[in-house]
Amino acid sequence: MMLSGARQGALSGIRRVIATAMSRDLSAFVLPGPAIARSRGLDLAGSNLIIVGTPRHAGVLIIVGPIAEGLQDAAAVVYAQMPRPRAILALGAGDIAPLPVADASAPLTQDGLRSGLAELRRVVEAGAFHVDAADFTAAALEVRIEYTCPMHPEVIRDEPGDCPKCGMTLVPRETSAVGHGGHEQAQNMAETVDHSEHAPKSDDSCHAGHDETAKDAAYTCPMHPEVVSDEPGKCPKCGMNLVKADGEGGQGHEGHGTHGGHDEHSSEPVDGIEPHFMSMVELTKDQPRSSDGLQMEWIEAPFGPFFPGLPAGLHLSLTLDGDTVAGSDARSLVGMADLPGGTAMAPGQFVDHLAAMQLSPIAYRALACAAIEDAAGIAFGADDRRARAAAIERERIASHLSWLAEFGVQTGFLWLAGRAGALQLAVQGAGTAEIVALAGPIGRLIRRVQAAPLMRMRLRGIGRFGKDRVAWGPVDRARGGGSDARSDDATLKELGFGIRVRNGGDALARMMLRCDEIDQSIGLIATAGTLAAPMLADVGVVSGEGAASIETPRGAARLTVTLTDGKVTGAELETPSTAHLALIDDLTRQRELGDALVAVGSLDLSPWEMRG
Amino acid sequence: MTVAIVLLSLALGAYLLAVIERWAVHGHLSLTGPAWAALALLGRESVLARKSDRLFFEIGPVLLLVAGLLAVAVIPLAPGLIISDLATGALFLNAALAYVLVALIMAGWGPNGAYAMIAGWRFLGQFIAYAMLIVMPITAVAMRAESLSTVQIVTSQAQLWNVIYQPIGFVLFVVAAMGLAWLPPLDLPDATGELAGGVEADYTGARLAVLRLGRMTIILALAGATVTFYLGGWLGPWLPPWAWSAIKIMLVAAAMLGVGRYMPRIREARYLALSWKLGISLALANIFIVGVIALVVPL
Amino acid sequence: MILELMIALSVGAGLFGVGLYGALSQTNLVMILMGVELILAAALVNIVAFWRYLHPDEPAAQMFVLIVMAVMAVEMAVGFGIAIARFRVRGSVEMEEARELKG
Amino acid sequence: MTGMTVQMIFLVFFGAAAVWFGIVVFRTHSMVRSALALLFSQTAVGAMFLVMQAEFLGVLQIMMMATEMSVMAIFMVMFMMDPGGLGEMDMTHQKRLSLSAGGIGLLASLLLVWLPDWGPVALSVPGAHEQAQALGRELLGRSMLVFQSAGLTILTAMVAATMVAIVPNAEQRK
Repeated sequence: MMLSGARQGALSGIRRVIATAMSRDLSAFVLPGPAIARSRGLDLAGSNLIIVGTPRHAGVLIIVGPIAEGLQDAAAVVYAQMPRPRAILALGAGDIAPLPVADASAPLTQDGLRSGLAELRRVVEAGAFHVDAADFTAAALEVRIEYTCPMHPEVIRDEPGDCPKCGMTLVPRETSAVGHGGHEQAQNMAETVDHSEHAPKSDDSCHAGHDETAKDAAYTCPMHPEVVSDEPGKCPKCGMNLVKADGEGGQGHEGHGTHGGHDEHSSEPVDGIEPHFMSMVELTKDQPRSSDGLQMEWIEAPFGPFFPGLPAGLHLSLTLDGDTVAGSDARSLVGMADLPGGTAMAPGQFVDHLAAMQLSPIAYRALACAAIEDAAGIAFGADDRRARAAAIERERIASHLSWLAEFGVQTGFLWLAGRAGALQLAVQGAGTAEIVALAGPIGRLIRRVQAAPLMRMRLRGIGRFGKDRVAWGPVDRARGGGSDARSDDATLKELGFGIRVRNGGDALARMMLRCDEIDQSIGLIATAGTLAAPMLADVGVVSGEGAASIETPRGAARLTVTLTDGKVTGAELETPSTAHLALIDDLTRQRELGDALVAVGSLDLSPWEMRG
Repeated sequence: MTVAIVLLSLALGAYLLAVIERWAVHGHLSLTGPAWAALALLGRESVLARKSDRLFFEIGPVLLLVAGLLAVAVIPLAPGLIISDLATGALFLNAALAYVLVALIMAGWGPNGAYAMIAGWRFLGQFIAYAMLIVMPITAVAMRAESLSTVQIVTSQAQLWNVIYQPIGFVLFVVAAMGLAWLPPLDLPDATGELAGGVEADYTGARLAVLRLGRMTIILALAGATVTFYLGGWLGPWLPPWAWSAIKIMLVAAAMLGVGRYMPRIREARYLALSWKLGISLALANIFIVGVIALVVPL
Repeated sequence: MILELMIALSVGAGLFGVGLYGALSQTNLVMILMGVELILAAALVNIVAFWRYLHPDEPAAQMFVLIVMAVMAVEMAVGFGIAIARFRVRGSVEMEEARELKG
Repeated sequence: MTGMTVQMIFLVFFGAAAVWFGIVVFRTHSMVRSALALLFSQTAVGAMFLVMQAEFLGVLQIMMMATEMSVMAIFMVMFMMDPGGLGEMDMTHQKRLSLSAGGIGLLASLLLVWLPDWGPVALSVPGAHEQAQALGRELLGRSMLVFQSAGLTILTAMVAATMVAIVPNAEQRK
C-alpha cells in the first residue's frame, strides 16, 4: 500500500518513525478553500489538523466537493508544489482528474471528514515512503524553455543568443506549455520571476511576441519605425542604417517597439561615452514609471485562486512595483451556473441547478423558487413566507460570519478567524431557538470586533470609493447607498425590517455594516419565530413569465424565468458580485500590497456567482 | 560545560516556544505536536525553487540560526552561567541581531520568488526602522549600569529593575524586539494573508525546519535580552537564579508569541511612521530622562 | 610582533588597491560607492593596526576610527541621496551618462 | 609565543577573507551578491579588529556594516538594470586605467608598509573594559568637540540627503 505521492525510498528504520510522525501531524491545504469547507458544514479547525496557507508547507491536500474545471490546472499545480510525501483526501469530490487517485475518499460530511482522516493517517503511516514512487505529471506542469532578454521581455526566442535590441545575452525562462500556464505555474506560491524583469509580463504578450518573432526578421529604421524592408540598407527618410528588428520591432508592440530604435549597435557614438556602452536611460525610457518617479522592477505575482484570505476561485494577479500595486487583473475561474438557453428544464431540477452555487445556496434556491412560483402564479401563506425569509437571514448571518473569519485570516487576527468560523458552523442549519441562543456569543464577538482599536487603525480609509461606482448590497450600503431588495419586501416589513446604512465607504465601514446586519438578522429571525429552507411548490403544467429579486448576503440578485407548460425554457440572472469585480482595479492601484489585498477582501466577492 | 548547559536549556526553551506558537497560530495545545511536526519536516523532500540563487537559499536559514546563537551567547542565565561575558556584551547582542536582517534578505532573494523577495525587502524597512529602537533603549540601560557588559547590567538592577526605572525604554524595546523577530502583529515578512508565508513560502523540508528553529532562537534571544536589560535577569527571591531567568524568559517569550493572536496585523506604512516619528523621539527622551535621573538620584 | 603589524598593513594595502580599482572601473554610482567603502575600510584597518601595535595606550586612535566610520555613514547617506535624485530625473545612475560635469 | 602566532594566523585568515570578498564585489554579476560580498569583506575587517583586541571597534564595525550593506543591496536592486546578473552585461569602463591605478596604489602602499622602520612595537594592550572606559573619557573629554562636529555632520548629511531624495512637489509625481 503506497501513497499516490509517496517519496522515494524503502520504508524502514528511521523512515518508519518519520512516517508515523507525518500521520500524527497532518498539515493540510484545503481546496478550494476553508470558507467553502465551512459553508459545507466541515469543521476543519476542530479536527486536529494544521491548516496551512501555502502548499509548500502542506502534506495533505483536502479536496472539498468536485473540482470546477476552471480550477483543475490550478489544483494540479498546487499538488505538484506540495513536497513529497504528499497525500490527497477527497471529500465527495468524485473524479479529481488531473490529480492522481485520492488516497482516502469520504462523503462530504463531518463524519466523512473524521473517517477519511482516520483512514488517511493509516495510509500515510504505511505508505509515506516507497521504493518505486511514481512522478506526478499534468498538462499544466509541462514547461517549455524559452530565451528572453532581461531588458526586453517581449523578445522571446527558442534558442539562446543575443537580444536584437540591446545585444544582451538572452536568459532562459520556463513557461508553461499550455496557455496561461504561467499564471497557474504559481497558484499560491511566488511565481518564479526573473530578478531582472523590468516590464509587466503577461503570457498573452509573451506568446504573441513569440508568434511574431517566429516570422523572419525585417530591417527597420531606428528613427522611422514605419520604414520596413527585407534587406539591409539606408533609410529613405534620414539615411541612417536600417537595423535588424524582430517581427514586432516595426509595429510598436505596446510601446516596446520603439526600443528597436535605440539599438546600441546603430546609435551614433556620443562623445564621452565608450562605444558599446549599454545606456540604461535609453533602454528603460519607454517603460512605465511608478507614482513616485522611481522606476522599479515590475513583477506580476498571482494571488489566487487559492490564496489564504481571498475568495477561492478568484484569479487575482497583481503587477507589483516594489510592494506597490501597479496594476491588477481579476477574474473568476469558476463562473456561475449557466442557465438553460433553449433547452427545457424541469422546475425542481432548475432550482437544484441554481442552488448548486457555492457560498449562498439557500438564497439562490429561494430566488429560483420565488421566480418560478411567480411565473406559475402561486401564492403563499404568511408563515411560509416568514420561514423562507428567516432561512435567508440565517444564511446571511452565516455568510457574514464566514467573511469575518476569512478577514481574520487575511489580517492575521487569528482569534477572530477561529471564533467567527466556529460560530458560523453553529449557525448553519440551526433552528430558530438555537439561533436566538447563539445571539449572546455572536453579539459579544461583534462588539469586540467593532471596538478593537487596531482594527480601525488597519481598515480606515482602505478601499474607499465614491457614489459614482456601481455597487450592491453591503458594499453599497457601507457608503451610504440604499440598495437593498429587502426594503420593499412585505414579509420583512412585517418582521420590522429597516435598512441599515453606514457612511465612509471604506473597508472599516463594510466590516461595521456586516456586523450590524448580523445583529439585525438575528432579531428578524427571532421575530419570525419559524424557519424552513425553501421548498418548491408543485407547479402544474402552466406557462408564463415570472421574476423575483432577493437580497443575497452579497447584494440583490434578480431572476426572470420563462415557463412553457411546466418546464423552465428561459432564465435571466443578475448577481451582485459581477459588478463588484470591476471595482478591484481602482481599489488596488498604487496601494501598498497589504492594503490592496484587504480592499479586495472587504468586497466579499463570490467567484461562484460571477460571469467568469 | 557552561556552553553545554546553555545550549541544552536553549533547546528546551525552543521546544516549549514551539508548543506555545502552535497554540497561538493553530489553536491546539499539545506537548508532542512540535516533535512530530519537526520529524515530519525532516522527512519531507526539500524542494529547491527553479532558478534560485542556490548560495543564498542555503545560507539564509543557517545564518539566521547562527545569529540567534551568537545573540544567546552574551545572555547571562545565572551568575557565571554565560557563554562569554564580553566587555561590550550589549553591543555584541545588537551586532548579532543585525545579521537576522542579512539572513532574511538572503532567504528572501534566494528562492527567486515574488512573495519571498517582497518579504525580504519589507523586513529591511522594518528592521532599519526598529534597530534604532533596540539600540537607543540599550544605551539608556548601559548608562545606568555604567557598562556594556550584560552581567553588570543585571547586577546594576539589584535595587530597582529597569522596567520601573525606565518604563519608556522597556515598552520601546519590547515592541522593537517583536518587530525584529517578526512576531504578529508585526509579522510583515511572513504575513500569511498577504504573502502566503513570505520568506518561508519557498522553503520546505529540512531547510524549513532550520529556518523555524532559527526563528525560535531569535525569539528566545530577544526575550532573554528583555529580561536581562529590564527585568533584572536572574535576580529574584526564594528561587535559585537560573530558575528565575528561565521563568522570566519563558513568560516574556510566551507573551510575545501569544499577543499577536488577539490583534490584526498592523499596516506597514503606519508601522514604519510610528517608529520614525514617535519611537525615536521617545527613545531620545528616554535617554535624556535616564541621564538626568542618574545625575540627580544615584541609585 | 612587528610581523602582525606588517600583515595588517598589507591587508589594508590590498583593500585599498581593490577599492581604487572598483571606484575607477565601475560605471554605476552605487558600485563606485562600494569602491569608496573598501578604501575607507583599508583606512580603518591601518588605524586600528597602528593603535594596536604602536600606541595601544592612546584612545584618541580609536576615536579616530569612530570618526572614519561616521564618514562612511555620511558618504553612504549623501551618495544614496544623490543616487535617488539622479535616478528620479534621468532614470539612471550610470556615471557614463553623467555628462553634465564633463567639460 | 604561541599566542602571537595564533594572532598572526587569524590576522592572515581574516585579512585574506576581507581582500577576497573585496575582489568578489567587482567580479560577481548579481548585484545582491556584490553588496553582500562587500558586507562580508567589512565583517572580516571587523573580525580583524577583534583579533587586534579592539573589541568595541570590532563589534561596532560588524554591527554597522550589516545594516549599511543591506541598504546597499536594495539600492543595487533598485538602480541596476540587471540586478539578478542574468544578462551577464558588462558594467565597467576604462578598464586598463583603473587596473593600473589599482595596481600602482597597491604596490605603492605595500612599499610604504614594508620599507620604513616602524620602531618599537607594543606587546600588550589594556583590557576591553579599560579600553571602553578610556574611549568614553576621550570622547566626552578631550575629543568632545571633534565628536560633536562629527555628529552634527551626520545630522546635516541625513537631512540634506533626505531633502535631495524626496519628491520636491506633487506635480512631479505625474
